[in-house]
Amino acid sequence: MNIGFYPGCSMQGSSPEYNESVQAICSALGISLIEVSDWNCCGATAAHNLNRELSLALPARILAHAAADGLEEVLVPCAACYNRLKMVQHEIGADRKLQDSISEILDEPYQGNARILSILDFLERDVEPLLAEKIMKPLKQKIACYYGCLLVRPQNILDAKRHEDPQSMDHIMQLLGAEAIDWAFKTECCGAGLSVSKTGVVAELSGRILDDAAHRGAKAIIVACPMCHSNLDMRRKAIEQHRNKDFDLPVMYITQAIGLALGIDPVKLGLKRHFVPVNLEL
Amino acid sequence: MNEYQTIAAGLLSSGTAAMVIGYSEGSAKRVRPVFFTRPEEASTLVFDSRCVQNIAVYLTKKEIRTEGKIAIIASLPVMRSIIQLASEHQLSEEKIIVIGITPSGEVKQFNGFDALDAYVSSTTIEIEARYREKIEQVEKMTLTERWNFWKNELSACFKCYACRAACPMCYCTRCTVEMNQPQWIPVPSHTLGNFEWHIMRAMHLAGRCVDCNACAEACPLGIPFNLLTKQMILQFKKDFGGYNPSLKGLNILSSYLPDDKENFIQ
Amino acid sequence: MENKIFEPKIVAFVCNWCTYAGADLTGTSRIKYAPNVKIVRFPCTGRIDFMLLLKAFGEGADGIIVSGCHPNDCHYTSGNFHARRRWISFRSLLDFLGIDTGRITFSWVSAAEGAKWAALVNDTVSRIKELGPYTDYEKVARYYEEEVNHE
Amino acid sequence: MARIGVFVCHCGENISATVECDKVAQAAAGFPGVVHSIDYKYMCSDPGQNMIREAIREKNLTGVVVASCSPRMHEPTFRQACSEAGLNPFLCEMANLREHCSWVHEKGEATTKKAIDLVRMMVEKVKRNQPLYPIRVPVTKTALVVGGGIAGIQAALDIANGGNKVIMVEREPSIGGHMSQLSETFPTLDCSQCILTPRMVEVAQHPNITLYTYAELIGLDGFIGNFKAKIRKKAKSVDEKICTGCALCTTKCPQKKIPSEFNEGLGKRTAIYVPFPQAVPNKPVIDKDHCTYYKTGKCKICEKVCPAQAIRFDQPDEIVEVAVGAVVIATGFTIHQTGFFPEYGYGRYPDVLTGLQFERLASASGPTLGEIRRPSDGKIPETIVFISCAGSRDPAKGIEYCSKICCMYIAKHAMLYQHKVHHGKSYVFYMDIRAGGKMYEEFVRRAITEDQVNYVRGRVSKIYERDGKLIVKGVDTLMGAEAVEIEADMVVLATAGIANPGAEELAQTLHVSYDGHHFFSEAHPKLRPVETNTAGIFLAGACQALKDIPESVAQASGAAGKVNILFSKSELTREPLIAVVNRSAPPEYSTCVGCFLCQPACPYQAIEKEEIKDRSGKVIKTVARVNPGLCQGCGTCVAFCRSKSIDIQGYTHEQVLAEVMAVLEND
Repeated sequence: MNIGFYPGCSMQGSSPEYNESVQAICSALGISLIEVSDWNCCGATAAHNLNRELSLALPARILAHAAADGLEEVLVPCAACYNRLKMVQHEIGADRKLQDSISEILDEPYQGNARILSILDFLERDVEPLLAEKIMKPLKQKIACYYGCLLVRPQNILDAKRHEDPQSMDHIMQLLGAEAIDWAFKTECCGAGLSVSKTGVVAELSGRILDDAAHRGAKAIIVACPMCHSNLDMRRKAIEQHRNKDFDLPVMYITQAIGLALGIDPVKLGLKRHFVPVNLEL
Repeated sequence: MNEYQTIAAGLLSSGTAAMVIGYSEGSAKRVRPVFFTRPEEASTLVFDSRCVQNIAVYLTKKEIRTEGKIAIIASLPVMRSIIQLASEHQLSEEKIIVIGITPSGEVKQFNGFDALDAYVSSTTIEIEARYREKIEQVEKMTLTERWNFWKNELSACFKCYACRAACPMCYCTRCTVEMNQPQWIPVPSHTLGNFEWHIMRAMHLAGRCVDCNACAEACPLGIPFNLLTKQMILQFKKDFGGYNPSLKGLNILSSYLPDDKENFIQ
Repeated sequence: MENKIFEPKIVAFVCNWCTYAGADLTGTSRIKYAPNVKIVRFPCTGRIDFMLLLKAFGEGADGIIVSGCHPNDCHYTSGNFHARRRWISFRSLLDFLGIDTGRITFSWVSAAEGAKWAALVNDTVSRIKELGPYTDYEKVARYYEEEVNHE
Repeated sequence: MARIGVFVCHCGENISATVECDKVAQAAAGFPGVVHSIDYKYMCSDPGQNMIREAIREKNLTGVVVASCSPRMHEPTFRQACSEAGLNPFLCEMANLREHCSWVHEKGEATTKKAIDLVRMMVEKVKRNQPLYPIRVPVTKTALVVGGGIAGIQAALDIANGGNKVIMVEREPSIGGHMSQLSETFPTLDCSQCILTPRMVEVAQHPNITLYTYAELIGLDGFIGNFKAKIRKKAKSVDEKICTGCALCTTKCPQKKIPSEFNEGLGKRTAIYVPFPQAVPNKPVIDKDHCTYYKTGKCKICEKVCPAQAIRFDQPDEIVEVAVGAVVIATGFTIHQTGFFPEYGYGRYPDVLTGLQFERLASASGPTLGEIRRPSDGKIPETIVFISCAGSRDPAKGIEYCSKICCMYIAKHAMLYQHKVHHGKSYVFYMDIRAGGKMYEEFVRRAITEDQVNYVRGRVSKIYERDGKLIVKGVDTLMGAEAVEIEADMVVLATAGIANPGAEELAQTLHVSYDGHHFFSEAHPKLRPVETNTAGIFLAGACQALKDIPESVAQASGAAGKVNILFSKSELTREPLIAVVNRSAPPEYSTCVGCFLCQPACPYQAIEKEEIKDRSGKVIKTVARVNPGLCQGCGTCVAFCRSKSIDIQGYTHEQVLAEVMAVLEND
């Protein structure tokens, strides 16, 4: 089966290391991804607050292109892009009138039936079964899996399992040899919505997450969302100042963690790009 | 004498049967039903593709009842009719001998219903391709086109009830069209009443019609109302897995499954 | 009279135990709905003869509602299951004859679903309003005569 | 000729506010066959009924139409009135102008017109009504009580003390139900078991009561007065007649780690067990799913130690069939477990408990002998949080309703905690405090003022565990929507009360209706709260809706009263609204041709074959006949009969067709 791939802006702008690690593990495991042709912005940041039509049309165009490319599934690693695409598919899919007006805007019939895969859907289904044989360097660390909000909410639309206490990353990390701690901040808000405008709020909210993870003995935080990553990693100084406390707690994408366990060169996984250096004993 | 003639003659001469019902040559190169009690008449029996009238219809007629057994020359639709009638408690096993002639021309004598039931169950009712095409043609029409098609066809009906008389399943002693308290179906043959009659007839044959086509053959105006029962047979195959006349099975409309599927009930 | 708004005539065939009681609950709850629908009470959907639907159309009904207990909830255990089979086959027969089954609403409304009853009636009324008066079927009583007169 | 009287009711203003009743009466006066038509403020009042009686006598009416409320409301009233005036009650029909017209439409021409149409419809129907006479059926004076909780116990004792026989079926090895699990009861704080156990013993010893524990109702056929119930008595693997109840076996059973249902998983039991010390009957059963012998084929220790040699490993399940005249359903309720709540940890924190678990902790017979201790480490909690409406009144959780009992038991729990842990701090998070009931509000006030329970009005958004404490994050809406965070040692969730698993199936077995939450439906929410829509089947207790002990007991006594009324006569009259296969003169005898395709369509096996014989005894014709004792009047056969040889009294072909015609007439 051909798995489509929608990178979105973060994978190319703020979080190239996420993209690098996705590509690295896919090529190591022999999974090929086909990029959606002529893709555009998903509208996650501004559009969906300001212009409903635009907010629906942008993801609809992406889905239409995926359909035109013959892709039945599209992997969307960025949690915000994933959330927008799923929401739009849900909103338009249930409403014939909306389908017509969107088709008019797109100037082509709305075709939005591609299955949208989050990074966790993808890893759970396509990567997990391959891992056991390929692990070269088990990650023998206590880690905290942090899911954030965009991968689980709204749970009825995303069909998230155990939305208050998701398990998919925990399972994968355990497979990699790590000990995933049971903690209470897996889906708490990191403050990403106010990441630019009110950094003080981010420092407080992200700070609580770091604090609880550190308190429970985690040696790293594993994430699957570029927003979570930038808040916990890039805003670390601000958080530490705000809480008047230092955290020795690197933040890694789940794909980077998998890459490390597969023995891929940390540079190729973009691990040198982080603000908080990743110096795990491997 | 050929095989079925010999069997018929034998049954009469041995006294096993008191009467034989079959077909013989009629006027204008047509066949007609024949009822005889003397063995020597067996040689007048014919059976060929012209024998489309369903002579099972006579088995429930009071006038035909005899003291002894009746042997009947039965095509596959006639055999199906006999099983369907038997499942509706209209025929008794001790009274009937079936001289069946299969579609391939094989002559099979059935002395009991169980054997006949087994044979009938081994066949399935298939709608002929020419009718399937016609049904598809009607189905492809728009609703209005369909309505106009049937309006034109059914407006011709003048309620001679030949269709009813030809059908072995229409054995009720008082048909609902003859009911006048209340008057379900208007007496005059205007199109509305004709619709009601043919809809009712189709519904009453639901799960019972053996697709012998005798009704349509009997219609002096050639109205294609047989498409209604044929379409229903096709539809039942889709909706309920179809049916076959049988002594064991239940009628489609007097039975149900808790998880019958539909997509229109809100 | 021509400029009068079309108010469809709708007959509802409902069972006594679920939908009739559900419609009672609509009343007790004072939920408003369109007055076009008149209810004929039956003991059970199993009792509803398909001929009655034909008679209703023949007599000038623009729409019909048939409603009873949800599957498994029949007061008589299985009357509604029998009715369901009857409607599945009857509906496809009508459709094959070119009779608009869109004018018949089939539904399950329980004794607890007063609001659903109101919504069902309103939906049916507005759908039938869109379809317009149903004269085709009623008119065929005179069709042959008209044909003759025409010639 | 028909002489019909029409009586249009205003129902105070219930009808007349939107329907012009005088116009309806005037219009009806013009209907063919109507000889008398009036409107009046309250037809159901004595003067109203008198008008009907007088009109019947004076105008020699052959039929009556009362245009008022739903026939489900007052049909018996008006039929009775007609009967008193000498008119067969089945010649009276009702047009539903209130529920189906005045209450659901705005005032206007269309509404009055609809009312007129509804009256015309019933006039045309009643013209075709035939006088009918009630069917008499015998009554089996034994009641079946399903469920042995406090509601079932009360119902059984009341019926039995009324002199009638009772068969009680209980699913568990002992009767007692949830009440036997409770520590103390509100608002008196008397000990639950102390008041319950004497009743349990009375049930066991009552000469009129047969008790089947560890048994389930698996089938019910028949009708009021004449049911046949099929009961599966699950094999107890113990011969009850021999067992002395010494319980030696339960002390020797090697399987000792089975979570005790009675203790809500907080204690353990053995595989051969008595659920609790005061159980009735106080004899053990073997739980086959956990027994070593049933699982591995080896062990039989209980058999070896039993001094009475009462163990029977080969005992089979037994199916008993009993004839009963009435059924009381008292199957109770259950509650959501803590695992239902994602935001409260999916049940993974051992010190987050349900209300019932807390009852067991507080109970002197419980796993901690009445001391409030944490299941995780056995420590006495210094801070405890109670959360009401856990799931209840929360459409997002699929439960819109109020569970009704929680406000009170939470106040009780908090009080019990304060009485046992004097220095402890207790908090209650609530949405509203619903304390309607005798001494209930006073009880809650006592908790707040005397026992210093901290009531916080707000919801809890999350509970998580940190360093052995449960962090409860909520909001105090009375303190400016301030976020509140409490470090608790124990949290008790007043989880929503829900219908028992299997309630839906049971309802289908019993042919009673149930609501969207699988609680059984009463026949009328106000006026027939203990009856179901199926005659002869009654409801008691929380299986109908959540209720507390006094309400359950009251309803149970109500149901028992209904049963005893039913049993007060040896014969019962039933409405003759049943199917009939026509009969006519010879030589036809009936238009029925005897195809018997109606037989499988009948849900009650009421269609029989009748052989019509000549004088010499020779069968001329076999036709269908409806057994009037079995027919329930659904009419499925009527719609199915091709020759329309079956008709149903009260809903005949003529009647319903006339209704349809009338409703569509002259527009």
